[in-house]
Amino acid sequence: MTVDISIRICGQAGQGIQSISAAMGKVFIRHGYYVFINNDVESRIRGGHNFDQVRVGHEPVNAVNDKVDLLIALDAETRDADLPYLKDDGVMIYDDEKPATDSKNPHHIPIPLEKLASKAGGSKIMANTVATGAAFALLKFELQPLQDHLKEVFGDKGKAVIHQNQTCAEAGYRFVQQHFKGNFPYPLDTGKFQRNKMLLNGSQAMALGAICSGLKFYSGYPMSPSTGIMEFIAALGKEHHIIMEPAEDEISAVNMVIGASFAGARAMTATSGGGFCLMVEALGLAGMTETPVVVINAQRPGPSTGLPTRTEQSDLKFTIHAGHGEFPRAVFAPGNAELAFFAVSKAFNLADRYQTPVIILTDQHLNDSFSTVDGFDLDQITIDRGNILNDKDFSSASDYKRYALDKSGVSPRIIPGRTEAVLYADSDEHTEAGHITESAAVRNRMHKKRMAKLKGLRKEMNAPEIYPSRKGDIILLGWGSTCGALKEAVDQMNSQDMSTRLIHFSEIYPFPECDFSEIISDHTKIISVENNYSGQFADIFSHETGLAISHKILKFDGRPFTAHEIISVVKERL
Amino acid sequence: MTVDISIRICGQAGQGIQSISAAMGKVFIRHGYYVFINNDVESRIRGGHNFDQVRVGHEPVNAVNDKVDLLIALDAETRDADLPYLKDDGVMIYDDEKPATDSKNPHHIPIPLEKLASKAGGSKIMANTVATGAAFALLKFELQPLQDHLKEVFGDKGKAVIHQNQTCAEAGYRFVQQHFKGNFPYPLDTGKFQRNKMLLNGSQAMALGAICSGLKFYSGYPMSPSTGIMEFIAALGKEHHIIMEPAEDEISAVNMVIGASFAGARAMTATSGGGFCLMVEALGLAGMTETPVVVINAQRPGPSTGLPTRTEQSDLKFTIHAGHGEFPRAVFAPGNAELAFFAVSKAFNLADRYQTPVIILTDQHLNDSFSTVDGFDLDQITIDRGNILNDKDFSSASDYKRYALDKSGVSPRIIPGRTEAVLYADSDEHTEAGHITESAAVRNRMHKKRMAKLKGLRKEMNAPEIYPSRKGDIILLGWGSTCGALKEAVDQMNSQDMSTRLIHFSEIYPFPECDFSEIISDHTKIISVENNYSGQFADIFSHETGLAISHKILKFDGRPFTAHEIISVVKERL
Amino acid sequence: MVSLEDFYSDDPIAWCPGCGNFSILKSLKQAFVDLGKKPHEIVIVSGIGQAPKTPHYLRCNAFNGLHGRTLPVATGVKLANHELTVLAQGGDGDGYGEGGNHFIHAMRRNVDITYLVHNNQVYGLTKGQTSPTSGEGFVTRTTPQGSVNRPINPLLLAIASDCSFVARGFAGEIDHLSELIRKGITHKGFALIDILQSCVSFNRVNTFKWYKDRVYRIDEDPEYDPKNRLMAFEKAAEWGEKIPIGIIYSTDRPALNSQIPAIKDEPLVKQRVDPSDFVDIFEMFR
Amino acid sequence: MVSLEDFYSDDPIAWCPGCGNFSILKSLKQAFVDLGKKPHEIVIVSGIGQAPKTPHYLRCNAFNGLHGRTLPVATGVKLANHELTVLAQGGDGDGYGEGGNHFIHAMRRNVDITYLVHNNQVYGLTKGQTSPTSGEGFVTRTTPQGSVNRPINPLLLAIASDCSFVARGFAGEIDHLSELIRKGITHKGFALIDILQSCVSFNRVNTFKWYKDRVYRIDEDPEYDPKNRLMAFEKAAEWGEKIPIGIIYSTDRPALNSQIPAIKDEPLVKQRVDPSDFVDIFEMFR
Ligand SMILES: Cc1ncc(C[n+]2csc(CCOP(=O)(O)OP(=O)(O)O)c2C)c(N)n1
Ligand SMILES: Cc1ncc(C[n+]2csc(CCOP(=O)(O)OP(=O)(O)O)c2C)c(N)n1
Ligand code: SF4
Ligand code: SF4
Ligand SMILES: [Mg+2]
Ligand SMILES: [Mg+2]
Repeated sequence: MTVDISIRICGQAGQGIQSISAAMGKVFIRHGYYVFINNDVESRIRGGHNFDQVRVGHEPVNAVNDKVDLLIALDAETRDADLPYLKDDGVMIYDDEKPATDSKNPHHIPIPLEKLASKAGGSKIMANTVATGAAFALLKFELQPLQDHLKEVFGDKGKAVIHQNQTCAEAGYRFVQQHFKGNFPYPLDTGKFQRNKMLLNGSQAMALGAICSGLKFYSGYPMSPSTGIMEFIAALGKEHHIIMEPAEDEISAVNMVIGASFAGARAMTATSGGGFCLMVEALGLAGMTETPVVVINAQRPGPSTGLPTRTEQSDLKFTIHAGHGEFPRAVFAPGNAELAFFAVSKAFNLADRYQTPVIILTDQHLNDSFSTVDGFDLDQITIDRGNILNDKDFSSASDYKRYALDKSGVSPRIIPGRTEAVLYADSDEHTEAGHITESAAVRNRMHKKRMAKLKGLRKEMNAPEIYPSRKGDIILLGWGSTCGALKEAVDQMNSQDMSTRLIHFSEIYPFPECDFSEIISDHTKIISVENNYSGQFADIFSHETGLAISHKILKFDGRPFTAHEIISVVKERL
Repeated sequence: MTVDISIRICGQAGQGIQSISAAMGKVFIRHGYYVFINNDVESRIRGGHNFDQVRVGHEPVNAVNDKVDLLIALDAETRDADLPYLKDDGVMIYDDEKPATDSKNPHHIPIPLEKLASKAGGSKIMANTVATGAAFALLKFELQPLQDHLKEVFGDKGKAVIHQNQTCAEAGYRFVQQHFKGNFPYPLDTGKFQRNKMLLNGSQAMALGAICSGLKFYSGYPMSPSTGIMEFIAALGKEHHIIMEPAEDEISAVNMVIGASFAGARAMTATSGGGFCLMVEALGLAGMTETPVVVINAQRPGPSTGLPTRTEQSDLKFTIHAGHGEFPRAVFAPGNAELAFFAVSKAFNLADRYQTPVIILTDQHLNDSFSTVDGFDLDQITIDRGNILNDKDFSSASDYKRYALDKSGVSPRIIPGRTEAVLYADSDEHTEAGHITESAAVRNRMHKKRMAKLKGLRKEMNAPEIYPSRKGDIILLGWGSTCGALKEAVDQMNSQDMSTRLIHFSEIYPFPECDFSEIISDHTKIISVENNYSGQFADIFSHETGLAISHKILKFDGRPFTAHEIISVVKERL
Repeated sequence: MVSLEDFYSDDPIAWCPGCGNFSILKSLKQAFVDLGKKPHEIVIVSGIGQAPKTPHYLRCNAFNGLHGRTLPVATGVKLANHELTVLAQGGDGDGYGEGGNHFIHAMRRNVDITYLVHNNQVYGLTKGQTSPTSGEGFVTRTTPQGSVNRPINPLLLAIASDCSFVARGFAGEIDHLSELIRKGITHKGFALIDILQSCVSFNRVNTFKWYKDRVYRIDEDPEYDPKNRLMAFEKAAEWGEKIPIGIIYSTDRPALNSQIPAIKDEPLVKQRVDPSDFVDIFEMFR
Repeated sequence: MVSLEDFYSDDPIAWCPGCGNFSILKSLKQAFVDLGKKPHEIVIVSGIGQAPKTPHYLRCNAFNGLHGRTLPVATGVKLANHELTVLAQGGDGDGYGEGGNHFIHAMRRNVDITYLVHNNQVYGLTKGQTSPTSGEGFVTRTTPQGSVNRPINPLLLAIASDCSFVARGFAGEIDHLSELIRKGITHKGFALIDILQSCVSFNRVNTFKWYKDRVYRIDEDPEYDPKNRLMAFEKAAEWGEKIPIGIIYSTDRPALNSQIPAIKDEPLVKQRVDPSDFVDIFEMFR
């Protein structure tokens, strides 16, 4: 039987939930499993109700599950709230000093988490490590890999800390071995140690994509769920010669990025909706001055401050139309961490080649969830800086015109200081030389030149992924981070004899050229699935393709879709 | 014959072009004429090439003409640039010290404008007044009304100044009477003095609309073409008890307005695209906190700084989707100054009744052009502040919940300080009481509650104007400030046996319920006419109505449409 | 008569145990009680961060708006109804980072509001990035090599802007802080109270003890004259071994709301408007 | 060797005759010539307004961006390529109004750029509204009863922010101004040069003569020590009958660009990147 287990670790912020999920994730991928970790946290630092959900499987797992097989409850209140999510045959671990409502249930295992932690020479706070050990025992997973992991993680904190943690883990492990007489239905075979998989979240994937594509300058202002990108780049900045300049606000961040890009460095910023609002004026600046720039907008539920630590896909139309006036841009919405890695790379190339802004639209679910990737093939990455002139390209440097008219819309640029030529970049309408103009004729030519880039950009857009290749009467339509849940839903529906296909867009604007005549007939039902209230992508899709959407499955409570949820709504509606 | 004359006054910034057009406008409307004045200026204070074009008619005039009957050239360069716009039988006045290219043309009348100005005891700069007098003579209009106007205008500058100006005007008048032997083809009969018409521009109309609807607080940051609104309100603030607070930036402006509105005052701001970008985050704040707010976005050609003093309609999709997340709003785009006056008033009522932002989308052509309005019927204006509770409405003040759930989406508000109750407004997702929540269930209810307002708002939207009432095979489709040019085009096409109708939208979002089945058949051709590059409204219209657009007439050089221009493209395409 | 109970809120507090914000909340409630302000007479406008959650934890009118935009909203509230007691409140990132421009301009406007900045020298809610007041060398996840920017000295900026009431409080001195807040509210004009607040989760440098060991009250020095601007500059520049708390600078100049003719007689929100009042307004266009 | 001709631009000047900007343009060109800077080694980042049109009127690399956003763009340029000579340039509205937050933060960052603010105490390009530096009582179409806000004193704000070079010039003293610009460019760190500039079209109060009658050079006072911050506060506060021009404050502290390890060896724009360099970067995730 192929394994597919879900484990939820719940508790208050500050109880170390993430150390547990991280330990599980790391150990499991190193023993051949695929792991997906989703976190569900409140916008606070201590207390409240939070959980991480770890899904482990032999096959790739890319979405959350509704129900869990194992619940690790670090605190009583959150435990009671999360118990309904435990499968009937699932097992729960909890601290024995925080009595469970139904303490007679043999699957609810009281463990003296905090006491064992204190005894093991740690403090109560190390209850999380005890729980990790306990969970490993339940899963029948060997203890040693966990101990190795703890050694690695606490390596620079000194031997004593490592020892304390390992003792805690062992105490939890032994406790379960001795006291748990029940049967955990889904053991995990330890298997062989291997290091051929990666576990990383969308933020990290995008930061890596940027770095591997030659990112040199980043500026940003913290805003969930984008902050991880900035922090990761900051951490690696020294080693990889990247400047990460913390900005006073998002307006400054994006303008710094435009300055750095104008000067010749690959530059990027990331933010979330509220910060993106503040960057919108500068998008037009990049469009008008024809300065390449990459901006990541990691969505969270709006409007306004909304639900800061949760997920939504509600900035789509805003992002496509953001900024006054008209200027070319591209908008990507990668479906998972792997696609996100390459999307950033492509974004840089398009931004440079078309000298215009490229926006990557993600969300909290993609940015914060950890998924397993076999690896990134660096050979697939090329760095194309577009048309840049050097001294040898000029007969006379003084003839250089920054905005020389060209049918493609792209005029060769120069890097200031690198040639004898100089350039004038202007946010006002300008002549070929870059000087301010009031001429209607010049305006017409320049505006057409810029807008012509859209034609080229459109050809660059990847068509949506169609999954699987065989036919289906039902089509699920999606974009961005719902990809994992949708694929899982499609697989399950097909196995339940509902012949289904997925059309998933990771590149959205300009809307890719695509032909669905092969896969859509008169009795195909297209069901769009989106994490927003109004079905924004469904509108765009039917406007662009002329195809009607039969049903919209919309969710806007800040939580990601599960396959099960999608399927039940489909069944209800069809 | 009904009169329809166009007069262009051209010259450098600083030469007093606008005093001429203002004098003409005022005098002519006071003698029974309809006047439309459009200005075409560069983004500079002195020099350059600028003109005002005054159109005078017995019948209402609401758009610019391509060709002019009289050209008043205050300077040689601009004269040479503008001569091509003079009709073949048109007449030009220019300063004799700045010789014309074709000085033998009897219709080109050299006048010693500056010399006469100096002689009349003024300085050279009063050449504009001399030219005004000269023009009045050419038009065979009596001199006295102009003299009365000058007295009125310079009333507070003292007798000497009035006298100088009157002497200049008379000198120009007499010079033409004595020296012009040709025939000006379109004389203007002086007729009777009457004060039953108003001449005002869109900015003034909107400011008036706001004031008459109870505007109490305005904050803004200067940006063409919105500045006129702020300046007019500032001028009247003292008398009418309105605060006009100059802001440090647009972010501050809109947040001050939100604060004032939260506290209970009707509040508004206006800006143009670049400033609107900076206000976008606060739109969502108003949407989430359910604070009424009215924002005017007066468009100019973008992207970015663009052409600051010119016109465009390119912010439509941006305005409809501006702000991250989803929240209800209404967007108006009034077709002329009169509609704009009432649009502001309606905007305030809807903002108050639905507790959400309402945006009025105008443009430089509407804001800056002067048109003739018979008057505003104040009886048509009601002030509806929506559902506001007072102490007598509570059984217990402590039970008050700012966001009490209601199917209409609207919860009764209180004015802070006016009752014993207190309120919590929050930009985070919140409970009925207004406290921050993380609950998925509460989020769902609250988001649905807010979004439900769109249903109510949609019913409030006026259907488009259909003009004229008889049938037409050709439909011109437009929105906003193109209304005047479109109506004129329709009239002319109908008189040329091209059976044409106009569908003109002044209220755009939520898209009004409308049924075109009566007026559109299979062989109707819908031609959309817009001042932008990509035909933004055409997209929205066909998406909403399912009707196909046959042709798009698009113009994006910063200049307004003329009827003639529209008709020639229609003929070319059909 | 109002009492502390009148300010009770049942909204559960989401701060970390041990956070300096608890003391600030206490000082604030006490100040209202001491002033005899009723909850409905007060509006607190806050931003986004840990500090701006404060108004939920007491009973009063609250507008919890955008990160960085407290001061414009509070200004709008006060100008619309100057009979209200208006406070703005947020963190150091909110006020001196995102909201820096409004800070400078609110001070020159001198609108009669009281601005409380919970200055923990770090971004709390977003989990510990460097803030405009973070010390040089401060290590965070955005400044792994330590911050190299000179921290903002809000008091110096305030005095440079001729802010009419400039004070520093410390969350560890509740009564003193409460007194400063009371005086700030009573002061007619813009009152800045920068409050040293320990963040137990993300600032391991400027801890409660760190502040406690350094702060001293300037009102204990009889020579110190907060009306003397040059003296104030000198005092405000002090930071390190010794950190002054108290009123650093204060000056009398008319509050914005007292200078606007439109609200001489009554606040905007009390003025009734009837469209028919405006028949004459059109005359100038005829 | 460069000469004035090297800086010739054929773009026709759109300023009003008699505008103070002409002199500033002259001073600027002269400073470049005196420094021997070649046009292509220079980048001027400007905002939107009358002043920001300046870079079009000389030959150099120019980025004429958004109203109020000069400093972030200039910072980005300098950090990407610190071998360039980078200037930022704009009006008082641009820099102290819309751009106020960047102003405060650029100074604490101390990036090595020179910031010229053409301070005409009014919004020129938008036709004469009140600006952050407009005097109290200044009547404009946005302040028909006269401005009631205290004007911003940019020099005080700069000293409060420990800006490492703070100067005031006057457009009427071309050589002195040119010298200030030269020194500002030579200074390693952020240099603010606030320039008194008459606007003949919209400022009838602070005219050329008004400035001329008031300005005096502080370098003529041998006692004045621009390294003394307290003295600088006092001097910077002077405004009225006498207005000091010259270097008001200067201090040595490392420029941001000299503190960043990533550009110790060479500027970002000279660093070549090959994707295959990064094979090891993934190890931490395995
Ligand atoms: C426009 C915008 N940018 C960023 C954020 C994210 N954000 C929320 S709170 C915060 C910083 C909080 O720091 P501070 O203001 O010092 O308050 P503290 O939490 O320390 O009390 C940030 C950056 C936001 N909500 N809005
Ligand atoms: C975001 C934004 N707001 C407003 C404007 C309009 N605007 C252009 S220039 C200017 C003010 C100019 O004043 P200042 O900066 O002092 O420069 P000056 O013209 O006096 O040299 C304004 C408000 C703009 N371009 N962008
Ligand atoms: S993170 Fe810091 S500031 Fe925020 S509640 Fe916790 S201790 Fe207080
Ligand atoms: S308006 Fe003033 S600042 Fe602008 S160019 Fe004219 S004189 Fe100079
Ligand atoms: Mg803080
Ligand atoms: Mg200015």
